[in-house]
Amino acid sequence: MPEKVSESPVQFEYEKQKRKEEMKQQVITFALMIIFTIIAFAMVASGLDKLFVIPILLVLAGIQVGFQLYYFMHMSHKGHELPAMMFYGGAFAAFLTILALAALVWW
Amino acid sequence: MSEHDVLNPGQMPQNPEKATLEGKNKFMGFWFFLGGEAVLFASLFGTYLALNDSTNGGKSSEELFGLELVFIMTMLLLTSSLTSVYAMYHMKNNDFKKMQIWLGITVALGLGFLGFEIYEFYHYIHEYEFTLRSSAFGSAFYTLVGFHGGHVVFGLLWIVSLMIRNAKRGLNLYNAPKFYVASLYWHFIDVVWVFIFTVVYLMGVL
Amino acid sequence: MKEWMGKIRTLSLFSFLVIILSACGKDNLTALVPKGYGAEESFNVILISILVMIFVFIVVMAIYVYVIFKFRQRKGQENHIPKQTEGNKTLEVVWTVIPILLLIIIAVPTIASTYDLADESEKEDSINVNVQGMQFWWNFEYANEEIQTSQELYIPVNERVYLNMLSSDVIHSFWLPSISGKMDVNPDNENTMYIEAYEEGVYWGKCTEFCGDSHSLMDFKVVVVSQEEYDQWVEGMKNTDPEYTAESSTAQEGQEMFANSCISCHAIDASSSNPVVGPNLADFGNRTMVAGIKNYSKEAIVDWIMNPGEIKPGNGMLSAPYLQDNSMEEEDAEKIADFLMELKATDEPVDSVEQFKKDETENNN
Amino acid sequence: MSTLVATNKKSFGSTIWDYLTTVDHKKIAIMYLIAGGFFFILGGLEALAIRWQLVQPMNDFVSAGFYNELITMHGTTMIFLAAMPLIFAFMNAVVPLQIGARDVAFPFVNSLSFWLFLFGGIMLNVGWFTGGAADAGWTAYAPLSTTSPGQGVDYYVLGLQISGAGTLMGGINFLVTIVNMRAPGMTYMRMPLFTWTAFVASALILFAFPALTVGLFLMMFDRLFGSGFFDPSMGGNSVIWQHLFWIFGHPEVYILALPAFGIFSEIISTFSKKRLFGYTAMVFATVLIGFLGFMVWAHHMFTVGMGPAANSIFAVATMAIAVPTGIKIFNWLFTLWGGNIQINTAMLWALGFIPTFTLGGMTGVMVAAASADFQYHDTYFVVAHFHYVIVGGVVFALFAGTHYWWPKMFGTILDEKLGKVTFWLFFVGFHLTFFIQHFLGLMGMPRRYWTYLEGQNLDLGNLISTIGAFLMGVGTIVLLINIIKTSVKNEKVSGDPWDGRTLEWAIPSPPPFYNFKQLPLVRGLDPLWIEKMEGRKGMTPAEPLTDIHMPNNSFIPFVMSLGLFIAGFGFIYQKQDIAWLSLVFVGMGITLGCMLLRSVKDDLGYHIHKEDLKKEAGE
Ligand code: HEA
Ligand code: HEA
Ligand code: HEC
Ligand code: CUA
Ligand SMILES: [Cu+2]
Repeated sequence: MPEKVSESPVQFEYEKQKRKEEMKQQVITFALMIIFTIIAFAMVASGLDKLFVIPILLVLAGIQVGFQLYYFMHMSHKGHELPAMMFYGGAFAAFLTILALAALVWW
Repeated sequence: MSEHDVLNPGQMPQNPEKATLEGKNKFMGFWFFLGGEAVLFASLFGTYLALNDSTNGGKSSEELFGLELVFIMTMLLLTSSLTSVYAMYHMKNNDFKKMQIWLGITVALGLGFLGFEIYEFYHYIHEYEFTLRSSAFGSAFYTLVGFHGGHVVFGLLWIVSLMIRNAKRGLNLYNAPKFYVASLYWHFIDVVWVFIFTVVYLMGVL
Repeated sequence: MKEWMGKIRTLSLFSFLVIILSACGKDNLTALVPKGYGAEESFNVILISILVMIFVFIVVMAIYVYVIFKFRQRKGQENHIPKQTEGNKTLEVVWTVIPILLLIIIAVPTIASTYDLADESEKEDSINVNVQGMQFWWNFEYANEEIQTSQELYIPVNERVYLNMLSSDVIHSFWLPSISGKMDVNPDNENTMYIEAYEEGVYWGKCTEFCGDSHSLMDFKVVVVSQEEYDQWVEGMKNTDPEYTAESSTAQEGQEMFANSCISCHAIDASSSNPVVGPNLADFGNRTMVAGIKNYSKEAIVDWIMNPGEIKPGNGMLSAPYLQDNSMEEEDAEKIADFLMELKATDEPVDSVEQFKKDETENNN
Repeated sequence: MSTLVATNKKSFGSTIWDYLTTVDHKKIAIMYLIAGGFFFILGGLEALAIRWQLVQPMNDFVSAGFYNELITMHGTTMIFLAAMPLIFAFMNAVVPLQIGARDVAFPFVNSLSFWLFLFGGIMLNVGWFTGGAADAGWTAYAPLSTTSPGQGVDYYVLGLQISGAGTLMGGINFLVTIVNMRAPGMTYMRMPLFTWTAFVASALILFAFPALTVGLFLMMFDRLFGSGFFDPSMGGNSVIWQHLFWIFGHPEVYILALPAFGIFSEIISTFSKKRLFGYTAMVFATVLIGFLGFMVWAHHMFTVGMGPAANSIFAVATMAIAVPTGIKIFNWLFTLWGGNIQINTAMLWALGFIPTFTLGGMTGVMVAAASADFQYHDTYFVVAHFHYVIVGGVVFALFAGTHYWWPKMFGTILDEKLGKVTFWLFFVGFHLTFFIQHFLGLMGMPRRYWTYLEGQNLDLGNLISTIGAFLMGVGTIVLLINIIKTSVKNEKVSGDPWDGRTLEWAIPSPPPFYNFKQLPLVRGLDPLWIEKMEGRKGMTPAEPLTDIHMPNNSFIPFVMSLGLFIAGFGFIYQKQDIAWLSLVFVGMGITLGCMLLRSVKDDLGYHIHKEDLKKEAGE
């Protein structure tokens, strides 16, 4: 996995530009996350039905985490295949654990 | 080129955090570590979910939690996630000063979060006499949220010590991975918080 | 399902196996000679899986023995380099598919019997017993009869009896190998299982969840009696009297001491309103054993009273005041024993108990 | 420090210092081997005491309380302090060599892992001297464990926490090593099977240990700080502990078993002089076992009362593991098929393993049948099952690996005759001990019984079992004699005494501290074998001779672990006297201070210069 080195200042500038574009995207992501959070809090505050709200809350949380992982933590970038695999491995074990403890303990 | 030299823009690799073998190892190892951390927090979440009704006649989540504080805390931590993205953005642009500034903001936001959390715990303990020993619910609440708080403390100490240590010598290929990894850690703390405010607080007051 | 399982069992191979296996183990203790519904269900699954395993083992060993003899290095061949095979698709499919089929053979009856053994549809109309496990003894409360007994559970033959089990300290587990499998007795959740015995007799029960020093000695018995005897016994238990006065003179003296030293923990009537601190002694005169592990005799009772810690380390009786201040003399204990042996719900012990006591004394001499 | 001082004779003190500060994976391997071996003997002696107590009914060799400490410490010691570290010994010794690397990815962390394990192990055993070791079983089920008096269980909790942290770091280290440090041409599908199994086992460590970490934290809070996770009177639930423990505990047994399978794969292939049959399927099966291993933990809890649906699901998921394991068994058999089988000690262990493990696996599937497990559970049947797989699988593999890699680690070869004596004594003793236990279990003998009543037809079986255990003991003593004899004789062997196939045999025994002067070019599975078949002596280098970058030694890992060790005592005794809390601050201060030091002090390592390498080679 040889890393590309920016040989010339020109190329460095080019990459800098690219990163700038990406940074804009990050800010949009952030804005969305804030919005999701507000929606979540608002839904709870509005006193809607539990069974209706909880799934939505969980989905919103899931999306937010996806944003964090893929944009903020750059999991969408190249060279993250193994990290992604390992992280999902962890998430898989995590899911089973939560399921078991939440569902089986008081059965 | 020695790893110790401060880099000028022309020499900056595209991904300085992964430019050396040590950096690559650190990067990979840290991601794996986060996979393990996911299981760690899952175990805590699972325990919390199993026990969140076990108030043993004491205070329940509906009676305790207020959403305003949590909302502010959430905003602080979410924003600090963005500011640390900015820090890494400037790291890649080889702009050490700006990186330090953004990291500084991140730390400030993190401290704010922490302050609110301490206030919250203090409040529960003194106003409601709700402690680790009140009930199984109390145990589970303080352990889960406290574990997260502990991560915040550790993350802050880590970032601050990196900032101080490298303040004079600037960015190089030896410390770039360290900064990068610390920022990953910070994001992960935010990931966990997303679940905490959703599962513990929002679902707790429903 | 039981029918075809029954057929399989009659296969000669199995009968042979059963004979060999039943040669091992003590009657009414071994799981290899099932005498109740649950044990039989489990045993069927055990037999099916053993059959599959024997098949697997034969296949593996056949190949194993063949290759070791055939391909062992011979003198002068040290440098021979065999063909480097990479693999074989067909073979690999074969040893993936066949085990899957074999597992299905095991899995289907497993699931069926797992569900069957958790069946609670008859619970309402059956005898319900609330089982309480404690370090290191058992209390049984008959939910509908408002009586309780300790260490020895009486049930009628061929009847389903539902056990609702809860622990008052650590986790225990209720195991009755010859009649039924086991179920944990948890402190936080009530577990329900049922037992059904096919033959009258006294069955050994064991605690199988590690629960402290005397975990190995937390035995109990299940006394399986005819319906008639059961009804008599229940009637007798209901009529046990808290005000009972002893008959013989030594027993009367014993009763006095009992009232001083023991009554705080032990009740002498079977009413379920008595608190559960120590075993209920209402039917103690008809017990098969003392404290669940000692052959029933006066000496054993005296031994127990004098030094329960020697017999069951760490048991709950050790906090009895008379043991703390060493105020009990052997003669006193003998008198108490006389009294205790008078406590009976029915004049005669049920047949099973009588038989059991005879067997055990013979056994141990 | 840039010259090659390694060959100079050193004083005893400096050797000790060298080991205390080393970050060299080969030296760490030796330390794991010694420490793990020590704990194996300790655990074995505990086993012998257990067996001696059970030699006859109503025996009173030990008291009930002491017996409970014995079984708890036997199980804990054997699993965490003997089997795991010994596996780590071989992973350290071999994995970097097999992938053609100069060290692991994080040499510093590697040494930290070791010292954490060792201090944790010592902590666990301190209980013996302070009024009683842990006595709630190696599974430490609450509330028995949370209410157990004395400090034994506290030592268990903190000892496991400390050594567990070491294990977790070790797991990550090997993952990264295998991902990032492979020599040119060493693709994933060319990695030797031992490396593959180490990889999957490390992934299991990564995902399984955190559950234990959390469980131990909760138990620590319950015992030492008054929380109520497992306390029903506070609304807690004791079953949570069981889930957390087994979410960790079941993968744990595959963490042990998979590398054992790896060791056998290497040995069987080498001594049949054949390439591993069905390599791809073997890799696939390894991964599948690891994956399935996470979905079956509740098979330890069939009698807990989870209900028939959960029981059935977990039963079927558990049985599924028989399929990939069977694939392995048959692939080993067909590696032997058509081979030129050389039966030496290492191979003897491998051949002993196949039927033994098959039996253990078969009883595994039998206990996986939930409704049948109502009978087996917590009886000697289960004890027999897991000793068949753990001793017959893992311990056999450790013995095999010891004979197989001893030359690589120490440059000498263990005596074949004594080796065979060890095998036969141990093998026969093993089956005597544990085969009969299947029947004992079904005949009504529950496990963790410190004694059993007279007249229950259990006497003969227990007697036989005890005799077998002592045969195993004698076998182990013969191995120790063998090791001493071999070390005293100190006859050096070549780098490739077995006509090996993998990279570790391409370099001298023991390897120089930088392993490979030039990284080798890997051209396929069994790279050394390929080169040999094409008439070459060794590997073709993939790079010109250049300076080699090496990490510096460091004393920090030792001090860091010591800090946690000290803090452990503070945690335990603060419950009695709050003044002890100061030890927590001292200990944690030391550890965190070390971390800070490590973080701010650059450690760039050093270079071995090209010229020195040439000089050493006598050019
Ligand atoms: C190295 C350790 C190891 C290994 C590899 C295994 C392997 C397996 N184990 Fe075991 N187990 C333990 C260590 C191990 N176990 C321990 C320590 C305990 C007790 C813990 C305690 O309570 O203290 C335990 C307990 C335990 C239980 C709980 C029992 C109880 O407490 O009631 C169960 C239940 O399902 C189980 C099942 C299995 C199964 C199905 C396998 C399978 O992986 C086995 C697969 C292998 C084969 C099946 C053989 C080869 C296959 C073929 C030749 C193909 C054809 C085969 C068939 C079609 C059947 N084990
Ligand atoms: C890796 C794991 C491992 C290993 C290798 C062993 C090895 C052995 N085990 Fe153990 N065992 C467990 C893991 C293991 N065990 C676990 C997890 C439990 C459950 C604990 C619990 O219930 O909580 C258990 C429980 C257990 C029991 C059940 C106790 C009970 O339930 O009451 C028994 C009983 O027979 C037993 C016996 C043995 C024997 C005879 C060996 C033998 O193979 C040991 C052979 C080794 C020796 C005999 C070494 C002898 C060395 C010498 C003699 C050297 C002499 C010294 C000098 C020269 C200095 N073990
Ligand atoms: C502190 C409470 C306590 C006191 C006081 C006490 N016991 Fe007990 N006793 C127990 C407990 C608890 C057990 C059950 C022990 C076990 O099996 O683990 C028991 C068991 C027994 C048994 C065996 C019961 C059986 O079912 O086989 C007998 C007999 C007995 N006690 C007699 C006495 C006598 C006689 C006295 C007074 C001299 C006495 N006990 C005082 C608590 C007490
Ligand atoms: Cu009760 Cu074991
Ligand atoms: Cu398991």
